[in-house]
Amino acid sequence: MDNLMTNYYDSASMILFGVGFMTLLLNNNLIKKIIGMNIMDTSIFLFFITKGYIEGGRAPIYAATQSQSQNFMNPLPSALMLTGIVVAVSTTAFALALTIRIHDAYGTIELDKVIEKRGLQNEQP
Amino acid sequence: MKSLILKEVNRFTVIIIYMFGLYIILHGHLSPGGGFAGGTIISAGLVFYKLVYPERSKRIINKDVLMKSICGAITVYGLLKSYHILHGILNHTAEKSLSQVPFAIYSAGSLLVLNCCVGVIVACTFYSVATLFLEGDL
Amino acid sequence: MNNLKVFPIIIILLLLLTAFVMPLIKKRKGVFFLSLTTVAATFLLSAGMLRTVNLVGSYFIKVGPYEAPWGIAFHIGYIEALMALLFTGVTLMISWYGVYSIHKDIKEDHIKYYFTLVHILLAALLGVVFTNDLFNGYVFIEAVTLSSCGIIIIKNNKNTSKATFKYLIMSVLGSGLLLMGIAFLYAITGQLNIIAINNELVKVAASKQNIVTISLSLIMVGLGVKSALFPLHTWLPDAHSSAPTTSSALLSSLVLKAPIVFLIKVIYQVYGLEVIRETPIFSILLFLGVAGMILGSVFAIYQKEIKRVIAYSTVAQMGYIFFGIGLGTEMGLMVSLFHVFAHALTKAMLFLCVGSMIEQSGYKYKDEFRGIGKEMPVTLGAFTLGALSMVGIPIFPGFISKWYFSIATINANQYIFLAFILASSLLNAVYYFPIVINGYFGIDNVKGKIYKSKYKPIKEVLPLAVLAIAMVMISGYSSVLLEFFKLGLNIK
Amino acid sequence: MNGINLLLPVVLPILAAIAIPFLLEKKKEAIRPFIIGTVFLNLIINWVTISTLKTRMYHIWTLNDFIDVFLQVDELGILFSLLVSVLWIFTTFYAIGYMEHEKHQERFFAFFIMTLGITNGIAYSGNLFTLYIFYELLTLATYPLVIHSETEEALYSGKKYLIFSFGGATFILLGMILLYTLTTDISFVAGGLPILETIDRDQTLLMIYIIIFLGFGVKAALVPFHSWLAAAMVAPTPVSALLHAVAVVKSGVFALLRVCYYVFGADVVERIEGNVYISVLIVITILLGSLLALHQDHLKKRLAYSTISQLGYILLGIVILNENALLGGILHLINHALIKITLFFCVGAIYVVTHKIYIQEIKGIGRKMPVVMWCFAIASFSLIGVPPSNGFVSKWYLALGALGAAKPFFAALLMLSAFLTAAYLLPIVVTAFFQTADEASETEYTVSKYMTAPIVLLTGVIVLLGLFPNPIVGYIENIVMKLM
Repeated sequence: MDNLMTNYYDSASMILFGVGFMTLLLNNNLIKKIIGMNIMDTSIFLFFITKGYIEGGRAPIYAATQSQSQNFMNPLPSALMLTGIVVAVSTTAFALALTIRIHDAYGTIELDKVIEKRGLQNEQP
Repeated sequence: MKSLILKEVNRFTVIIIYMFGLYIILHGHLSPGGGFAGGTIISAGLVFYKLVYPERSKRIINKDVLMKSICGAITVYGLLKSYHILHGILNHTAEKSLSQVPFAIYSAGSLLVLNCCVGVIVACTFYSVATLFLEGDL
Repeated sequence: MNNLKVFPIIIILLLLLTAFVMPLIKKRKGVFFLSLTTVAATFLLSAGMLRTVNLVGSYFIKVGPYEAPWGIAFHIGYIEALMALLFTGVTLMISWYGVYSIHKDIKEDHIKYYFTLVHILLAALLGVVFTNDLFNGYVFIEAVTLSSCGIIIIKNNKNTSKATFKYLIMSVLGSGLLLMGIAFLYAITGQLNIIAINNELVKVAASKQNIVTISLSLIMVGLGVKSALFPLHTWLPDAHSSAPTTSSALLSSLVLKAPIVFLIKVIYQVYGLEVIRETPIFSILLFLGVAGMILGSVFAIYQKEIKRVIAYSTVAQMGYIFFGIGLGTEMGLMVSLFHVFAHALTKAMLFLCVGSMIEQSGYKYKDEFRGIGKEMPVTLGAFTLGALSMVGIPIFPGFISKWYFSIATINANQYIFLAFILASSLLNAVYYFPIVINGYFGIDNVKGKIYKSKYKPIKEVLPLAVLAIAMVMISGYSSVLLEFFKLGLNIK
Repeated sequence: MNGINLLLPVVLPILAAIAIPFLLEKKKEAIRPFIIGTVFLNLIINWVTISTLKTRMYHIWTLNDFIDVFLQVDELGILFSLLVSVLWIFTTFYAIGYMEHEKHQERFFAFFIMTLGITNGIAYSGNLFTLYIFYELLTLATYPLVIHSETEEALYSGKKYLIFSFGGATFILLGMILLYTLTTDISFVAGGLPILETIDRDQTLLMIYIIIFLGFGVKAALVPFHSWLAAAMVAPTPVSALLHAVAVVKSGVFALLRVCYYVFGADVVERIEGNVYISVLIVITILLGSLLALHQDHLKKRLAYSTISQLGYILLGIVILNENALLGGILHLINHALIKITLFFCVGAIYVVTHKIYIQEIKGIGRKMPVVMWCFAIASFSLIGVPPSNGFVSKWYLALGALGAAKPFFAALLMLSAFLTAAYLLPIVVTAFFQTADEASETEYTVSKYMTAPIVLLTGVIVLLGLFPNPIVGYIENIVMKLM
């Protein structure tokens, strides 16, 4: 419990991850699924970025006038997460486009109704 | 979107938005900003224009133009970037041309061209995404 | 020598560049020509890569100006070079086949985008195989996911939309878990480069046993979703059966395999076998693999659509591969890699055959293909070869890998699993042979309906023939391949 | 030459089989001389190969210690391949006569010839793995023959055949893998692998032995796995004859000979007591085969069950593990092949001419088709083992072997089974000759000479072998001496 409190950002991102995961898996609505996916991705970004965070550190911008003794934060996780965000954005866009298509085809974005409309002939045993 | 005020305001604000975007793209290697940010701003202008003048924008910026500009920009970007990557590997030296001079647009080697390409790509992509969601087709 | 080492980077750049030239071309023939020549060029470059590895041994190459722990690096060894050869070769054959058939599946003006996607897909797959950086691997895997979703959805109908959405959701789930696993690894080692992580990990592994287990299981499940580890395979049959033929072949033979190679890299190069043996991961993989190879086949028996039969057979075959990894020995990993080869070639051929059967006859249920062997002897002949390989008739690669799996099982003292391997091959026979037998000897259902693939021009059947020959060849050279894989695993 | 001509007996028929469809597109009449030419050429090549060959081994494809496909000539292989080649000639003539009015002739003959090559491969296999490959191929090549008529029933039987065969092959593979991990060598050495003498894991060896025995036992129609044989009777008669007399079941028996005496060796089998467990199954096989045969009215099925029981004799000869018994077993392998093929030919001839397949339908047919039925009678007496027929010779040696091993129970079993054989074969002869037909029909039955000639010739061979068994007994004695 103590560990959970001291590493509160880790715990927070884990809780967020759980929330996103459950939304992604268990929700019936396609849009909510996409929202869950985004929550999940965001929690991972948070988790990653906190790994580069140093208490009292400053932004890693190098300038000749500043003293070298000061702590910089690790810029690598942030840079990586920028890439991650781009990936997440494109995935989201793709998923939304797909949702539009499904809505056009079936007239609903509830997954169970989609399956109902398709009939049961093609579902796996 | 048929309001006269909107149409008139749109005429000159769009120009300003484009200018702003261009500025950010062109100075991307010197100050905060760059191809992505500038491209987003330009695409915002494009979408704004499209909202007010749907027919005209559809005529001018059709699917063909969008695809061609995206693909062309990516090709140029790719060629330049591959040159850089291969150049860096084969010579075993970090790129010297990356040194930039404040306020001089023609510094930092080919970074300017890369930024422009990214700007085109991002502007066109966001515009086409918006169009897709608005109209269902390019 | 240095100039030879840049081949992998040239391959990926070439593919990505040509991908975006494709939409600018007006004529269909131009697209085909560009695509085929590019993929053929990458095939030759991969062969050159293998030769380079032969000359200088495995090597690292930085991508961009920065050196390894900071910048991205590729690692090229025997495994990577051989996989590149496999991937480019199979893609070449599939696109060659696609040249003659793709316009029947998708719209005319989508063809150029299709080949764009194929090029991006291939580049991303090769990136996954080459990379020596975990995060870079993640990005490439995402690119694989998106482009493979693209090549499914391009056949625009109701089924594909739903199947693609299912695939997308599962994949996103997988990549989320994968990224989380990488984040945990980064948290305890502070590195993303595979070699650097390994150096750090051997120091901290003993004290951070839990995190090692958690991160590894996250990565395993994440990659398992992508390559259809048994209980996570639910997206696969839908996606593979509703996609256009060439896409099914690509998905089944290549897209599933790249994460496997990545997983083997993670297992062998990031953690090392010793660290993982402390955790229960291997036994879990073993059980899931066995469950996959038995239940995948059992599900396949009950399928009615012929494409779904083959899709479920893929689940079973992936079960073998995970089983080999789960043995937790070097031999097991080697055989898994060999099975990747065998299955990629065989399954590509099977899907192409089935696709052309469906396309010519218009049927899609397996009972409807009675008597098709009389109308399309060459296609069904190739299908038969593939089926024989799947069932494990000697001299075909399916048998060779089954044999080596058995040896590896015995060497790992897991005698009981022998029975499962053999039972699974019998189950394969149960659903492949009826198709073949009905095709050749069944009461005619398709008589006079088909447009006679007997008279198909030879160039359209040639890709199938090349795949068949390659299939038999690799069983002939299996010992050489295994030797290469062994060398490839022993880096450092 | 490096022994490459050893490939010829295997490859030539397969190539000929592949050539048939191409040949047929040009000229339909050419098929008959082509097939006859092939089988004769095969016999000649076999003869030339084994008499002139210096290197007696040819590696086709070496992958590693295990996956090493090579051919090797030894006396047992020569015996088997010559038997096969000779009987194939008779069957070819017979099949040409029999198949005259059937459809898909080209397919039939293509697979027919291909089976010959594969059976030669089985005869010349140099290790267990090669044997396994040809064994699997044999299943695949004979399958289209079994389902030749393409009726529902044929397809069902074919399915049964495939399931049983592949199940058996899986057992063999399992045993082979386990054996390989113990010995790292599975080539055939007369008298058994020397390394096995030193391995003292009796329990494991016993398990492997039983697994492999059951695996090959499927083709040799060992009792729990015998039902495919009766089901496969839907095939055309030449195929049934082949399946039962020569190619398939005899391949199973031949493979068992290889396993027992060339891989394990008599001493090891005796040490691990593998023969004890197996002999229980064999006793059941002999009795059950005979008893089931009694109940069949269908002529071909009666012969099929008879085959099961007769194969039991041969297997008994293999597991008693002494010289006389083995001699009797190998001799019975040959004799039974000759006798059973004759019996099937006769039944097939009756079917072709009269379309009668049940015993009660053939009343009085002996008078209409005297040649065929006389041959049938002679072969029946041979199979029962009435002296001086050849069946008597082999059973005599078997009984000697049983007594030599101090197992008089087996000798008694042989006697009992001989009575049962008489009980199910003689009624056919009696019905054919001594009962009068229900309705007197005036139609004259003429049998094609393509069919009569093989029957008569084979009967001649049977009689000759019964009268003068010594040359062949001497040859087999040579083999047996090396093995014990």
